[in-house]
Amino acid sequence: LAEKQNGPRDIFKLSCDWLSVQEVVDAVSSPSCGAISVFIGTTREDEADGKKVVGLEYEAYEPMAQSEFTKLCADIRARWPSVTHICVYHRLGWVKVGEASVVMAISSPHRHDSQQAIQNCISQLKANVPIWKKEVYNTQEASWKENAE
Amino acid sequence: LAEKQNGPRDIFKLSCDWLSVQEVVDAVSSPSCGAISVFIGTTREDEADGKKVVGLEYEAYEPMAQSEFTKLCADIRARWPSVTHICVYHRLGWVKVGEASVVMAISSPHRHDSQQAIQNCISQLKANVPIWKKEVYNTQEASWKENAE
Amino acid sequence: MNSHWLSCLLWFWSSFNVELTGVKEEQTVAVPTPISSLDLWTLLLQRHPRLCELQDGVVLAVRQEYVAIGNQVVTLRDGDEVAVVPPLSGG
Amino acid sequence: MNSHWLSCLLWFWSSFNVELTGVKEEQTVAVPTPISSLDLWTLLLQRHPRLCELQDGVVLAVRQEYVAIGNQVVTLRDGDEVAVVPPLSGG
Repeated sequence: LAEKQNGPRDIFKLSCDWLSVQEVVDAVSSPSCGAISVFIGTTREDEADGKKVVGLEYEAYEPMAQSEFTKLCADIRARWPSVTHICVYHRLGWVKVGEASVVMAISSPHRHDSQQAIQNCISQLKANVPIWKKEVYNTQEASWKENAE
Repeated sequence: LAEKQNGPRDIFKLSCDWLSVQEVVDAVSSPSCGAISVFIGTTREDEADGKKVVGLEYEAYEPMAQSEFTKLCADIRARWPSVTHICVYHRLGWVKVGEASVVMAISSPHRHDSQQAIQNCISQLKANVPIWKKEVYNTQEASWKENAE
Repeated sequence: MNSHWLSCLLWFWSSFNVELTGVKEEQTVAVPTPISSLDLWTLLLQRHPRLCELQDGVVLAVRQEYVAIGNQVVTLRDGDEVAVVPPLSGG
Repeated sequence: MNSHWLSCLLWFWSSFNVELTGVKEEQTVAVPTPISSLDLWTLLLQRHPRLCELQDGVVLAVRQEYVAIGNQVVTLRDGDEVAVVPPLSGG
């Protein structure tokens, strides 16, 4: 059990509740790590064709999202072997403007590895993890989005 | 006043207390930003010549640290004009193994700017802001450190 | 061709699809196997013509693995999960 | 050379220096001006010989601006703040 607790952790959570940055940071903390890189994606106040975005509605193909996250972690660990813990929380359902839709943290002994890995992590998440968002406007209208990259 | 509150914020704090990641994140949050990048530097469990590091003792040339931070922010804003808010909290005094010595966050509308800026921010902080740390060992001994870069 | 028909669990995981097809899940779709992913997609389009609105960027997921729509041949087993995956927008 | 002596606030901001010099701040150091930063450093070494243990990587800060130790000429004003800055290790 002690070995399991001390080994590398890959933690993925889909949640309809407000995301705690501190909880994600705590999940990757380790006395062997001097660096924790964090990325927070929030719902931006935006306009499209004169309509104001009031929030986003997220949906996931949940079991596949988990398995794609597992692949993503394996890929990161292959590229940056010193990465220690990886934790990604993603919101589902309604996320209003200003709130976090995704909070991710990666720890490593030295900073460059966690910094490069976190950039890769959000890019891979956007490209491969089956999650979708719909922009909801102040006009009651909504439209599904597509990640540009 | 409203203009001041909505304008770009450069926040720097030297503190002897435990650093709250949430507080630093909140300081850079903005409805116009979809991305917040965070870096946390923690005291790593380490050994040197068979002695165990139990903590670090930080000290700063405080007024100059503030003025170097101001220059650092100007440099970041020149390179990444879309950077919105910058917040850096640095511990002083005793920081035991596992605790954060620095927490920094940068917000921007899109993620690449805040991600590149945060890497630059920690590099510049280490190179230019007059702060020093002393490693304290379980043998009661201590030695001043030097940033490698 | 050792082709035969079997039942697949057909999932419409995104509300894109739910809105287009009006269903989230179909239990009893008969599908020939082996089948190219393009033929599989064509078969889905016949059942749910409004899926053609998705067109660009749509892929399939068979047993929770992505399969691009094209010549790739997919061998299905009874009860396999097939999902229609429109362009992702997580993060 | 319009050189004259004046009083400078001499700071030893890092405990490196405090441990080496035994003082954190000296109020009444007389310094000629203009002076090269190397001559200024030499003058400090004469007052506090153990500062030579710092050697590599040490710079000065005059009025809270870094000045490399070398030929650069510094013009001091009465009451200016001069600090000895050993290699940084923040973060």
